[in-house]
Amino acid sequence: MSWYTLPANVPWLTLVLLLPLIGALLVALTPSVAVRVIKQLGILTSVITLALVVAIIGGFQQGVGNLHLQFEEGLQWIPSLGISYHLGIDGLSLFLLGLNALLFLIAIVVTDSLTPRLKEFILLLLILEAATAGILLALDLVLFYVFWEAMLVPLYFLIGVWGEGRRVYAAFKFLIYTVIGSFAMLVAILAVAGINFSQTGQLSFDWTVLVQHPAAGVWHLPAGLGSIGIPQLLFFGFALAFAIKMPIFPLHTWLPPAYTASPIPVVIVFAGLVSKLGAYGFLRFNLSLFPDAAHSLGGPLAVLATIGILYGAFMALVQTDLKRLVAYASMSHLGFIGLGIFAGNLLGIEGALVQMINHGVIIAALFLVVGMIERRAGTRDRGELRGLAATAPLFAALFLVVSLAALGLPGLNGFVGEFLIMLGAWSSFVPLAVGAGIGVILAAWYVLRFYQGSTQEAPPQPARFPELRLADVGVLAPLLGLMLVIGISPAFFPAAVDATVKALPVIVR
Amino acid sequence: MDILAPLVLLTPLAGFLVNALFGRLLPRRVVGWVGAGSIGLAFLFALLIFSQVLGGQKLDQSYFTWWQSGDFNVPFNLYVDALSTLMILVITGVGFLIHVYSIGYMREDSGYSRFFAYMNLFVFSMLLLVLSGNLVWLIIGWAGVGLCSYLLIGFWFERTSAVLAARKAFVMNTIGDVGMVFAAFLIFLNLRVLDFQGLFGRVHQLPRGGTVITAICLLLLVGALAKSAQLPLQTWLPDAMEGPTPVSALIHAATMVTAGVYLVARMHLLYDWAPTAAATVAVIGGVTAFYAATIGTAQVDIKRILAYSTMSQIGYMFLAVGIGAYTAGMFHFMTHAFFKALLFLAAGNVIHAFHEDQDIRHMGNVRAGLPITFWTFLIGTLSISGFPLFAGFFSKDEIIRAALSAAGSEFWLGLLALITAGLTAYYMFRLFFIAFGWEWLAHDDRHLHEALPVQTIPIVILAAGAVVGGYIPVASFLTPVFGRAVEVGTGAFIGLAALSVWVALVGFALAYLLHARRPELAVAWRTRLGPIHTLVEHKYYIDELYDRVFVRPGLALARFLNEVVEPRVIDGAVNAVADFTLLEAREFRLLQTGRVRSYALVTLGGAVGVLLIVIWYLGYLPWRSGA
Amino acid sequence: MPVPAYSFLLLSGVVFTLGAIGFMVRRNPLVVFMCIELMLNAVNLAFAAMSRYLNSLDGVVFAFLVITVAAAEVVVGIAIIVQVYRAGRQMDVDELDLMKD
Amino acid sequence: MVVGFAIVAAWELVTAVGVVAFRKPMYNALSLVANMLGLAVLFLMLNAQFLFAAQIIVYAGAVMVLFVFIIALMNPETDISFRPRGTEWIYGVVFGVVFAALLGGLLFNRGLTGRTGAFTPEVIAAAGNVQTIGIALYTRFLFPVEVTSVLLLVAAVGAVYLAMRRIR
Repeated sequence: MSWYTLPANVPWLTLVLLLPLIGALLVALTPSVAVRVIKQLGILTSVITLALVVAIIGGFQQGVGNLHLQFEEGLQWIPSLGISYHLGIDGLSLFLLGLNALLFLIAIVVTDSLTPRLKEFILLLLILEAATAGILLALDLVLFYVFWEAMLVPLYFLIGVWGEGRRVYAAFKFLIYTVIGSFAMLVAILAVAGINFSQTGQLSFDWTVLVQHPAAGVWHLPAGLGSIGIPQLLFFGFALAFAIKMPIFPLHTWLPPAYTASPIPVVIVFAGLVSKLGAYGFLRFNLSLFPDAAHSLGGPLAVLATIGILYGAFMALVQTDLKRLVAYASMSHLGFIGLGIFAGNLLGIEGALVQMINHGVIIAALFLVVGMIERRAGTRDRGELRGLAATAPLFAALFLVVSLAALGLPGLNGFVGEFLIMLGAWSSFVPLAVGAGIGVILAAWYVLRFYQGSTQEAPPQPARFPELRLADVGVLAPLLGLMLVIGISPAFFPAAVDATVKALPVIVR
Repeated sequence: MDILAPLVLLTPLAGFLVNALFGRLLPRRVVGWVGAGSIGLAFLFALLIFSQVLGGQKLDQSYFTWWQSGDFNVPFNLYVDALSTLMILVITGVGFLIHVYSIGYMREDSGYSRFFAYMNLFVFSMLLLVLSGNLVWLIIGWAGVGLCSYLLIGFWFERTSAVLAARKAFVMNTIGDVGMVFAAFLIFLNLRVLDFQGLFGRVHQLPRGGTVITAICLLLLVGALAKSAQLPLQTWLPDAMEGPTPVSALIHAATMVTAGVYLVARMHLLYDWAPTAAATVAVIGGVTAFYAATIGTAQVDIKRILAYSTMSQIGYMFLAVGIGAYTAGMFHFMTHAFFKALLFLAAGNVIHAFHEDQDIRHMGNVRAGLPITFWTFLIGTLSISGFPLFAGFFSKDEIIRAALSAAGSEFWLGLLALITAGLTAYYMFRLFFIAFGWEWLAHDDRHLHEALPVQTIPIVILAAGAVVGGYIPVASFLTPVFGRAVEVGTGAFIGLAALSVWVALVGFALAYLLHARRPELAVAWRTRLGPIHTLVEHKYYIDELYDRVFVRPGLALARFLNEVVEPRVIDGAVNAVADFTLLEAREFRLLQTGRVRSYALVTLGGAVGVLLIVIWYLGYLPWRSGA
Repeated sequence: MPVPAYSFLLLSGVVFTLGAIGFMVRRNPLVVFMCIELMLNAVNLAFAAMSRYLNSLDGVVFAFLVITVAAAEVVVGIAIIVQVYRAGRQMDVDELDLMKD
Repeated sequence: MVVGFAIVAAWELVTAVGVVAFRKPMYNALSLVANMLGLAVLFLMLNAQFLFAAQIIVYAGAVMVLFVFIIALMNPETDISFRPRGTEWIYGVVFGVVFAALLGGLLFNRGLTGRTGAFTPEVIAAAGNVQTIGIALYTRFLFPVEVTSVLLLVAAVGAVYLAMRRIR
């Protein structure tokens, strides 16, 4: 990275937050009948945001800055409580920010202009973009929490209003699950700051401060019921929020209904990005603030992650609804990310980081494909689709590449992450790596059932299945390009994140 | 050479890209010649490399970094020595002939450009596999080969059987890939290297015959078994005949199945260091050779018989590399490439002539209609059966000799190989007599036409290779890699050669007797052998076994999870919590009376509580003295 | 002899408690309102007393702000009561339970 | 001084009881007026002349006039029944007494302390009482004052709106 140096006196990260909001404001001021204008405004906003983010990624310098954080911005917010508006970016968040901007652009591009209440839809998407970007950028725990909760609101409405099927049920289930986790996290956040205050005399919610004083201590239960390490307890509080968001088995049951109910543009960012925020949270908070607890609790969580890999794979094997199928496939892939994180070593975490990007790219592409199938065939039932390669060869070819990336074919991006994750897992927990390997085999099985079931055999069904148009190819093209680039030459990735990951407390310990 | 090696790789890749991206816009002639020409060009580059390697050069050049983090440093590097040179020569040479043949064979297929794109990608992947200088890129090439076999087996994707066969091949190959990946993990975690140069330098740091090196070699073997269709991962290969015939030729002769042999040969330093694993390789090879040969005796589909013969011949190669006779194994790989490509391509002509009917019992009178095909197929049959002075004779003999001259358990494997040689002669001539028939079995009413010159010329070239390939001094060429092969005394040499010729003649005579001279005897024996014949004909029911043990329980487990565990157990627990909460909420709702006074009461109570806490902290409560 | 600070605070506490009790026992919303005013006044007294004895202006300023807020509250509260009265309902806080879940 | 305080304090207690105990709302209101006037006197004793003025003008003047007007306007009868419904009021009274007891305990222990400021009576006298308050209000407490003014505005608008509308 670091092909150039960006001017230092510009609040780049605040711009990333503000641009979508400005776009949202402009959309809000546009009359809702001006459908084209609204959509173009949305696209324009997200294109500019993407360009800005790409510029930031290009200007990111490996191994520079306090705690390897760059483009830091700090403003007092509630000084008496040690809460500040503190933004920054490092190897953990850098590429996720890029993924964020890219997926929102794609989501807005694929939004159908005939969507009812398009104005509110685009508006909420842009607000969601700002919130998710805020989650990635916030370095103050309270600020993070604010963004974390702010993300829920647009998402809830996007599913509940524009969804399909049991959309209110799905949105509500998602909301309840998430809020339960969030409360656990809020308590943990307050406790972290409080413990830090009692240890250092400095009241601060700033990540950069807290990360240097890991919480310690033991809480003796009354009546001689044993004792619990305080870091473990706090770790658990954060972990609950992030595990639900990821989700980690067995906290996943909100996921299939939520993904199935979401409209395609929403599910692209939902599955492609929001689930990764849970993984990001694990890295940013659990592994950084409680390195010891991460070592002692990483094992059980890694076991759950591996169960998730296999469970999701088995579930994906027998789904007939394509959206549900991809939802479980996503869960299986997220199990890999979890396994890499909880392996707690350099390669596992780097693998998890690159797999987070890969998963975003692959799942977004898979949902795009499902959306294309649904729009053209009018159904998502695997049993009602057959032989589409004969009527739409280009579609089948692109679908094939996406499928291959999803099953982790070496040479495409999925392999890079899975290889590193399993390598990391192997050096920590060998049986879990073997379990993940079985997951890879199952992935080949269910992905091929999915791909072959819909594109192969004869006679074609539905008989009329229009070929992709240039716009469809254009939407898929950046994702396919990323699959190839990351698959063949991923060296740029460690070159940017290596310093950050090496400095993670869980690795330093 | 550091430029030539990437060029060998890039020309097939360029051919793939041209045909994949623009193939539908280009005229067919251009597509075909781009496909074949790119491989031909790669062959020329391979020849240049060959000349330099003959001059004693080697290459280990890295071109770009794949991943670097800590001491995990994986570049993209190419590694060229005599072994990989032999491989790329065969891959591009035989591959080129198969491509040329395909120009004619596939001329009426609607997926013409797709076919050539896949074929070029196939060759590219295989070249990447053999040229790669580290395990990661070897695995990438390895998986690319698996992918292309999937694509080509399922080339006619309208056929359900082709789709299923392709999926089976891919999943089985993925099992192998995972084994390879795990082997790579063990290598990296114990030796901190993944490139061959470093690996070969450090392998002796591990204890000889220890758990680690044995595990590494066995895991690598899993990959090799899957790719080379050896027991117990062999079931995909016969089904792979669903692809077009040139694909079968490419898979069986030049690419894919030989990758396993290459892997063991490439890792020979590791296998030398892990005798148990090497012995496992040998046993699996010998048993698979015999197993496949027995199945070959009872099949009636011409391509399936050839497929089992491939499995059997690869078994020979595994046997060879397992007992340390690496040069013999690679020698047999080369001669096998000639005669197996020849056999498949000739079979393709026959199948075309009989209107895509692959049942040998429906064929006959080939000599009159397809003379070139007839004679070349005969050469191939003689060569694979190990008749003296044909290529197969020399290479197979070397393997059997190496096995028999070894002490211990290898001796029994040598005997098994000898019996297999007889079986090979039997089932190949059975195929030949039934399918290619003599005049007295002719179906006169059919008009058979010889294939186009573009198809026959490659076959003739291959036939030449199947005859003279045995005289190529592969052993001395490979000496820099494997060292000098063990010399066998001349007397033993002639004695063993006579023995194997005798065995082959027995097989031939049996085939002649049962299928040419007195076919009624064959029928009689088939009924007499009843259950055994059925067992062999159904491939020992291993497909069915796998279906019962893995596929169906897997799907059943998935359905059980989907229909019972997910909705009832997991979501059920969640919903139980939710229901309980709702129940509680209904009771708590009574507190919301809407009357101001009750709210005020709560507020007042809260104020009292706050005051209590303040006082408690200040220490003014009578039961707690001091602050 | 100056008056000790806690005597003001004690007075404030007693008045506040009287206001609170009044709030709890009366049913006429106007009287309930007056009780609230009583409590606010009691608090103001405490503010002013602490301000005096700590030589600080903060208490006085807060008391001033409380007076202002109380004025605003009374205005709105009485407007609501008038509305309820106009609607012909009984002047009884126990009857006003429309906010019940 | 102490005597004066004792008298005013007694006055305060009596009028406060009056606010709670009289049956007729008009008497309650008049008791409250008396209570507030007493409070104003207490403010004077505490050297808070500004508060004294504000108390008289805003509370005893404006607010109580409003109360009295409304009571006169609506002319509500004597409280229908002194005793409220339910049992909550009993707990309320108990809590109130406990509250007072705790507060008293706290005060007698002199548990409440604070940081002493710079505004001794002499300083205030030198600068002038109202001036000191004014400077504090418009410098250090500018933001709360502004917020309060917004609140007042909103309250005024709200009251007008409510008064205009008829409840259906």
